[in-house]
Amino acid sequence: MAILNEEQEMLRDMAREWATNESPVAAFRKVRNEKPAEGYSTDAFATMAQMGWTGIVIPEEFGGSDFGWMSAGLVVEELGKTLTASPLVATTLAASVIVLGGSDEQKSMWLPKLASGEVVGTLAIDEGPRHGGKVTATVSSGKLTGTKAFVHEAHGATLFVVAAADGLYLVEKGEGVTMSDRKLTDQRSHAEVTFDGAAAERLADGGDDLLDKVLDRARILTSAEMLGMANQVFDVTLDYLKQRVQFNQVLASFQALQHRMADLFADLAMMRSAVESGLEALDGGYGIPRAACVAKAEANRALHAMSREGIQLHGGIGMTDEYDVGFYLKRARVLEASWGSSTYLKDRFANLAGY
Amino acid sequence: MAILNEEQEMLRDMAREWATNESPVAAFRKVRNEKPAEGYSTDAFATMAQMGWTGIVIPEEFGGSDFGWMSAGLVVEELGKTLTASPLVATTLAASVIVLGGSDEQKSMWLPKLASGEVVGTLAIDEGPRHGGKVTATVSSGKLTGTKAFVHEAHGATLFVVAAADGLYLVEKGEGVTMSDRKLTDQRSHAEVTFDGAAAERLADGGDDLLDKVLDRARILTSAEMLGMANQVFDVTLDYLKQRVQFNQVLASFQALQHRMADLFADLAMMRSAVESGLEALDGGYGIPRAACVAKAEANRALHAMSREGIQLHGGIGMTDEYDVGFYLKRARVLEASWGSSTYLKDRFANLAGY
Amino acid sequence: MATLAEPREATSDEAFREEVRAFLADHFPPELKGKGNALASVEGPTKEGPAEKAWREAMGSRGWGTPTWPKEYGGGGLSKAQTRILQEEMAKAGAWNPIGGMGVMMFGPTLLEYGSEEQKHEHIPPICRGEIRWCQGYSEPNAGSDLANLQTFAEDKGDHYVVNGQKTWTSGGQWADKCFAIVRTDRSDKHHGISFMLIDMDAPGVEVRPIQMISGMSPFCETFFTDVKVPKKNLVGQEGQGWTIGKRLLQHERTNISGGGAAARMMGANLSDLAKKYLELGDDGRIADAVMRDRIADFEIRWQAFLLTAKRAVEESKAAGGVSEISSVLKKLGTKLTQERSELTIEIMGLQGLGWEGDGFSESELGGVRAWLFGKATTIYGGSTEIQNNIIAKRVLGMLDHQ
Amino acid sequence: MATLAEPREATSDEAFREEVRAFLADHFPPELKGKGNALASVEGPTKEGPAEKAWREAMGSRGWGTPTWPKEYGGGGLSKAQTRILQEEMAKAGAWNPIGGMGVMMFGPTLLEYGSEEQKHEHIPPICRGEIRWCQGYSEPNAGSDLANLQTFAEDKGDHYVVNGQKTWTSGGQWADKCFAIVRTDRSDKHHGISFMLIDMDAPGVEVRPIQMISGMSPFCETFFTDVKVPKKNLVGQEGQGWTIGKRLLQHERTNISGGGAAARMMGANLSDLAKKYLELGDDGRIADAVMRDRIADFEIRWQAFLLTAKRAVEESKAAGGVSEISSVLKKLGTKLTQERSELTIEIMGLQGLGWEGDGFSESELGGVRAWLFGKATTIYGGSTEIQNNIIAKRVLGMLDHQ
Repeated sequence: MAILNEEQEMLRDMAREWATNESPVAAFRKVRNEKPAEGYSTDAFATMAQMGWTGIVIPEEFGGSDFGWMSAGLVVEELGKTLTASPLVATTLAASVIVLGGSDEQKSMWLPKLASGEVVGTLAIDEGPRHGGKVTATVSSGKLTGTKAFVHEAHGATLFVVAAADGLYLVEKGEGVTMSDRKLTDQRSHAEVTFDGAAAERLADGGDDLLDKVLDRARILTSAEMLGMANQVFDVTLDYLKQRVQFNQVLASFQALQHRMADLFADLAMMRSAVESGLEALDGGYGIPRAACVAKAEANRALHAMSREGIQLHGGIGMTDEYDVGFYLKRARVLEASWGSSTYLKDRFANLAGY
Repeated sequence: MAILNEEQEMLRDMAREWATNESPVAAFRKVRNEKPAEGYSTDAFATMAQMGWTGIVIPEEFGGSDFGWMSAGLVVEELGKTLTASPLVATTLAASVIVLGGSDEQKSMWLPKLASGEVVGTLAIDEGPRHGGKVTATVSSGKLTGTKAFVHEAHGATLFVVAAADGLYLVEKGEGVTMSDRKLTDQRSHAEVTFDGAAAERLADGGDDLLDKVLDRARILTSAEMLGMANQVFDVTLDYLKQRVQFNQVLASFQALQHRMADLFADLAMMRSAVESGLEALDGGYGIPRAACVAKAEANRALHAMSREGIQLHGGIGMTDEYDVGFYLKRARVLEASWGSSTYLKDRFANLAGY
Repeated sequence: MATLAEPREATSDEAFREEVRAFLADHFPPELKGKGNALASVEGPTKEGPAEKAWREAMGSRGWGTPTWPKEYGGGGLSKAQTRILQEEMAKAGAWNPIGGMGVMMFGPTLLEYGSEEQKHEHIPPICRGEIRWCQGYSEPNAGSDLANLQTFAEDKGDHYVVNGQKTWTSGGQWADKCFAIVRTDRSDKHHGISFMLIDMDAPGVEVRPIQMISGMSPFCETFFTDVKVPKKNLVGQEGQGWTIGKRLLQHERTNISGGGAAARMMGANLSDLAKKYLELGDDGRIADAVMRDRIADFEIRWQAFLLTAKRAVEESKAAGGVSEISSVLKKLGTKLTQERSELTIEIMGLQGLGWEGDGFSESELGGVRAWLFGKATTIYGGSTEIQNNIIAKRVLGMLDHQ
Repeated sequence: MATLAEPREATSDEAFREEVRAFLADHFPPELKGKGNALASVEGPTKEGPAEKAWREAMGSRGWGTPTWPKEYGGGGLSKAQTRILQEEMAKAGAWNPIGGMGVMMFGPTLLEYGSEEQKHEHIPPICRGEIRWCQGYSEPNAGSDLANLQTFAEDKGDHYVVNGQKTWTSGGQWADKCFAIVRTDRSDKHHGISFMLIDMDAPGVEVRPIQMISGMSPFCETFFTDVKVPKKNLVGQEGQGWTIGKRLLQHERTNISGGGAAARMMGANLSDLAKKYLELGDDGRIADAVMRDRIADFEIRWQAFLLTAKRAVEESKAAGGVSEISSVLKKLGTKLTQERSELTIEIMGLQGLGWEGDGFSESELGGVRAWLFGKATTIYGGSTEIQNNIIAKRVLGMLDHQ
């Protein structure tokens, strides 16, 4: 655990308390079963916005708290533990693009609404099922045309940050924007979004590498969610092993399982270091691209192993829908594939390191 | 274990008995310490030749027994168990090239001498430290020029099968052939061999893919040696775990170690299937290229893991020169790198399978 | 690999081959070509149309769905060579075996070995004709991997038992006609107090509740027995012999789960073909992503080695007689590799490989996700991988626990 | 990674920085630039030339080889900030610390915590000056990972003990002046019967026999004690406290072995640089073998995550006070990764990376092979990985053994 300041500790404790009491996995299960149009509980999200979580990376002058990325990561990690369905990550990323690349007007226009939760934003970047393909969407005379695949939290979003061949654009939900559900195994909101001459405004002030900067942030913040998930599966599994009796002994007393848990514990230690270092890099403003690769690659690795072992160590009951552990497995694979598979990230890391 | 015929069973039992009684690891240790010029005990090799092992893949008309590759593999496997230092693999491979690609005169000239052990042959193919690089040696007017890296059993060989850009050639030790020691960690015979206008005779009857055919044989027969080694390390390690007491219990009773041994046992089962299937493919004459990739890739994988775990499970004493287990680790890495690393073999397998 | 795929022509028995061809021409409905459903035994009740029914009856009446079983109990009575011919000709015709399920894979072979003459005559023929579905009553809430801990009790009432207790993970329990179960007949002896008996699923007091799985399917049930009467003729073997018989049956189960059998059929398209469909190819037709290509080759090589191991196990057990203890190795390896394959598939397809329902996904993509999730169970049921490791270490390698 | 490599300038203490610069200019012989030998403690006795000797004495007289140790015992008495400045300036000048070995890494910190005033005044100053080599007398033939089983016995003879027994894996025993050992003083209590004492290696009755290792080196010894007299003043702490003191020392050892310390220095050239030297490069300067490139990146990402974990452990243990139990995690990870790196190196270099001696191999190639082999010990000594796993499972995770 990184050394936190008082403000950060308070924020984390608040998030932990809220997630535990108000948004346990049962809340996600309810969302899954009741299928609200947005893919999440709007009441819950409104509460999150009231607590200020939607404004953590937004400057104070635009209605945010500017607590920084470590703070955002702490909240996202806690919500990851209980699989809270919300567009917090998506809208935080959308806000960060405007912070980085928006004009003064764009900032004044959108950031206060994103900070207050009035507007929900999301990224619409990839055009295929694997991250990192070509961007072919085009803009002419302020009209954007193109199709974006598997847009996270598309159903609740009213503002899309869209990658076109010549840069990033803001597009509001409305005319020229249609979507088609893409229901994935994690049962969260995903859709293919088609822009057919939709009104688009360029984010011109972020430099040529604005897209890269946004993706680094997406990788790091996503890895924070994965960190929460992995730790939760570990804790739940450890508890289960300590309770479940087989051959007249608690499972936790079997050495083969002890050593596997020790391996996973070590994996999780590396994952935490990598993710926290990514968040620190964002706040410090140095070494971000490589830190983002390390954070997401380690998150992919550790959560992959942990979500698989979580099922295996729970045995048969872990395979039932009644138990929560399967939800983590399903969400894990969706996040692993988002913003860069491990292979993609290793390639990028090697490029950055010059080999 | 493949289903063997009576002849094969006798051969294997004979090899096992001889290796155990006449050529235990202590014999290799002696060779290592006394450093004979050839890199092996010529007396021991003479005995092996007398027992007919040098002629197993040579037709009867040329003085061999023509027992086939499965039989050759059985002997090599047994000798691998005790790390017997000998040029049996090298000379068998050299003989097989002549069987496949030699003219009638070349066969009559060399095969009887190779079968009797009078001549020791070896392959001189690669020109760099990693298998699969370019072959640049050239022949003009029957004189071969080029340098071959890390030639196995070079010190005892009097006949070299040399790859040149336009095919394979036979070169006798003598004028124009010089060598420079390349002492590797396995303490067996390896040398860089330089051919400087050495008299060379082309092996013209084997077809354009003669080199590929030879390399497939090299991969499969080498994997048989590795099979013997891996099984021996497994057996020795299992025995050790059953004896060694820690915390008042034999190590074999610790579940974490039990499960690791079960994993290794399964690895070894796959390795055996792959290696035996390679030998069967050679005898059957079908599907050889892919079978060779599978055999060597599985041998690389399983022996790599087994040789590492052998040391770890022996604990401190496994690290001492006095114990044999370290010898297997050293030889393992040399064989893994010979005739194709796993990465090379996977690439080849994918090429053969058309993807 | 040629050593596996190369068809070997039988040199004799051409007459039998002709017979098979004629039979297939007469009875196999061409519209059923390639439509065999390997998942039928777990996915749900067989939905038979008239063509399927006719085909099942034709095969059943010959006993060719269980080709090597004795003719006197309704099996085919074929030799190994004839069975191979039958399979070859069926493959050529695109025909599939309509007779399957746990009766064929597990219960039948066990009953043939341990059952009385009466029992064999009563139960084997309907299995051979594919008329009766069996389910397995083994696991209990506190006796999963640790079967010897089972609590379901059968009280001796003279000419019958009265069974009380709860089973779980009853595969296809909601569609089964009968259940082969291990139950406790003596509480004083953990292993020798267990008996193997056959219970009608429609007997009064049997209640079945499907369990929803993470894959969204409900192939298993909880099964409750409340004062269920089981006639004594339904005891297989002797009282107290249930542990021995039950373990024997598990060896058959293991061999089937390992992947040499059902798993291989469930795997669908070849992994490299799938990759060529979903990934970019270079000008030379190779998969452009060299790292993914390497991982696919890595998998395919190990899968090859596994299939060779399964083949070797069959040959060796034939030589040694009966199912060998290598079944634990096969189960462990086959399930692990099948799971790896599913994970690789998802990685190859990206988010397209994680579709749950609705638009934008093909049937095979949606099926792949379910198979991936369902496959996580294969290392748990039929004796978990941990249990197989214990068996290998203790029984095969002689590594004994703390004394 | 910037978070690790970014030098942070101290904003104060410029005067101290000047002092260091002046000292280095005056005392560090330029011909020794970059010649520090991290393997000295295991490879053999320090072969000191006059320049090395002068440099050691200069550092030793300031106490800067042990910069944070108290000044009254000969340490540098520097603050953390000053220590960082010292290290920065030494790095700039290519200077290295000539004072090291087990006295600095393990014994010194332990004695500073548990020793009496007399003991500290006697033993710490020669360590600070690099005059005395210490070795570790812990393992015995039947007490390796299971240290509590040790048999070497110290009999109380009033003002001294008489020690009999055998130690093994005594690192550098053949070159050491003194040995810190755990010995049994009471046979009736496994853990509380152990004491921690200091033994002169030239005392009568001490015999040392080097053990040849698979790497060809002999950095360890068997050490035999036959009626060796040890004065009572050489008992550290109380009789029976040896287990506590000895375990504390192991925490220091673990932190050092884990790779955050010595291992990182032993690793030599950056792995990707090595690969660029030995492997073919594409026109774009990238490693042409995409699979190997992927594996190198895979390793480097994990190594990065490990270094970040080591850094985090330091910060957290600072916050919590003292060495934390995460030392087991670091030891386990660091040694594993260092071994993986060696294996990758060999694969990158092919047979050129497996040279044993003689022509055709550079010194660094030959050194790499020895380091690969020697490195196999790191998961065994200092508490094997298996022992670390036990510690993590039981002490950190609370997974208790069968009760």
